[in-house]
Amino acid sequence: MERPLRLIAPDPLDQLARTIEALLVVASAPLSVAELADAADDDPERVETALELVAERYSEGRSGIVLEHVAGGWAFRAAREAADACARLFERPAQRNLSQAAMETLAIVAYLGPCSRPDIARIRGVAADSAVANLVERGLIAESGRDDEGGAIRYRTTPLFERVFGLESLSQLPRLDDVGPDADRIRDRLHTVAEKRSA
Amino acid sequence: MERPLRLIAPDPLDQLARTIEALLVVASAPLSVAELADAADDDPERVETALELVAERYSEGRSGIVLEHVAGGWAFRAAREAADACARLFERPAQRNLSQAAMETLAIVAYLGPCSRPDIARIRGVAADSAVANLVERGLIAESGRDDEGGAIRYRTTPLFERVFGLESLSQLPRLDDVGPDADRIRDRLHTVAEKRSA
Amino acid sequence: MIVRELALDLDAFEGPFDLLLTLVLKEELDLREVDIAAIVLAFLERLAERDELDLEACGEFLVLVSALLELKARGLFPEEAAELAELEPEVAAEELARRLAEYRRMKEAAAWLRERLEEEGDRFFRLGPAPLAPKPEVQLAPQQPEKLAQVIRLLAADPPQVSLAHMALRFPPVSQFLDRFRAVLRRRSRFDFDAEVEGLSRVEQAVAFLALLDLRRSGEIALEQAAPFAPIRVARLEEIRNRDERTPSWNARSA
Repeated sequence: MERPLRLIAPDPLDQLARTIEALLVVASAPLSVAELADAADDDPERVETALELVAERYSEGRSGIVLEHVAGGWAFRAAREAADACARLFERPAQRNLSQAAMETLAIVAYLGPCSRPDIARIRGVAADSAVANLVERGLIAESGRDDEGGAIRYRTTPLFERVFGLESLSQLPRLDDVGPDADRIRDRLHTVAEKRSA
Repeated sequence: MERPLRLIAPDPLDQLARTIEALLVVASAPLSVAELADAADDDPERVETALELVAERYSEGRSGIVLEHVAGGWAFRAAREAADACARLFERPAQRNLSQAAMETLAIVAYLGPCSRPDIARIRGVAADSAVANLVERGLIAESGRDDEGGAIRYRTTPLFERVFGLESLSQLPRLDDVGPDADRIRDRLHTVAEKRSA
Repeated sequence: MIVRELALDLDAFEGPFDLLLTLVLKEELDLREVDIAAIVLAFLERLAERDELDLEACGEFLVLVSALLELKARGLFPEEAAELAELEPEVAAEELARRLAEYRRMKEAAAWLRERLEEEGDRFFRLGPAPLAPKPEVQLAPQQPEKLAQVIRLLAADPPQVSLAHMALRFPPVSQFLDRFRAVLRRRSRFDFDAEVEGLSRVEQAVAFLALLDLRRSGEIALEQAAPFAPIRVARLEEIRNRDERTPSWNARSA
């Protein structure tokens, strides 16, 4: 059968394919055909056809980027030939140091016993939310009941903390007699300084 | 000096380029040449050459994925022509809606390097606490130790700041010395007045 | 409100506030010929057009205007014992010039950043891990417990006494004047603003005036001024509306 002569080119599918590439490289999760069509402001059928183009372009052996159809939709992944390189990229050597914010938060919780985020913020002079979340995620501190007064969640150090710092128990922490003889006095001292600093 | 005869062809650059593509498509942040070379287990010079190949392949107009040199490393982003489609699917990043106060605070931190909230307040003439908290939450600035003297927390800009603003590094910020000579002149003028006054 | 875009129409100058500052800095405009009161009026007019008191803009404006006033006062009255009297004149001059220039540079930097952000608005990239990337586990190297003690010692170290004596521009909080005026109004139904702030520094007077505007906006007071530059009379609004004792809700709001 003879195909009709086309004088006008159709909307170039290639441009739609490029738009899909752009969407997939920005996405944090796989994208469905419906999502791609909505974002590209185009027909789902045309998106399916363009996806075939993209899949061909981004396939094993042709590119380091490979288009993959997974449960939630479509996503880019690394080619299998680059598996070793990717493994090296993600197997990072052990981190040497904690950030200043994390270190201060950890020291406060270790020396003063269970503290809430407001307690820590009061001593540090700045909100402690992200430092606390970070330390919880690393397993160095954990929730330990609630404040008697405000009901805020309190945190204590974990056995992992003791292992990382080479301590058998918290009683082995270096003494701070120059700051205060016990946790309560140290806390008072830190509060006094924090107030002076913010004044 | 005569070069030794090579009987075995070197690893084709194209394969290294594919490995770089794979690394960049899974990376969470821009990767430096050193990081790419470590992961690909190859020479930094060869990585630089391969990056040129990748940059050519992933450039505006040719692909929906674009390679860019940003925040001290290399990263993929969406092509500009797909910005409308991206805007329909992804929320406008919070980093892009900044108040005037936040913008000035960001400028001070970017130009003056690590500085504390009192430093910022001194220059802006208003308290900087909420602007600083806001920028920290958006990940554009981060804590960077404490002041040697006052003990106030100091802040610096993050790699995300460079990425959002499309800067290869902070050295790309324009110089602000236009006002410099004028400042000297004002200073001289004020000195003259001061001398008259104390005479 | 963007203070530097404030449109000015003065005898000596017409254009945005920003340009005026530039010309003054470059000595292309003689500050002695600039009517600073007119700048303040222009600002207050713009402020009055809005429903809310823009404290951000007020702070910024105060910094700039008090710096201009300082410069002008020094030019006009080199003998005058200004509020910087207790400072070494060179120190004050140095500080003032440095701050003016620094603030101005940072405004420019902020403007550049904003422009840049707009240009880069169509650059989209992924934040965070890729959908199908492996999740890396970061392990922490062994740490020295002594570091914990050091951190606490740093937090427990006395901060040095920060001297503000070198600061030419100091801003008392607006709330201080809100409290003060409310206290006066509890005793008297009317008072004279000029008499009340007499003896205060210019900056304090400016902040006191902001407090006055805030009280008017919240409907607590009425302001009267017979003519420009005539004394400002402040009257308790409740007093005008009804001569009875204040209601408890009024007390609560003014507390």
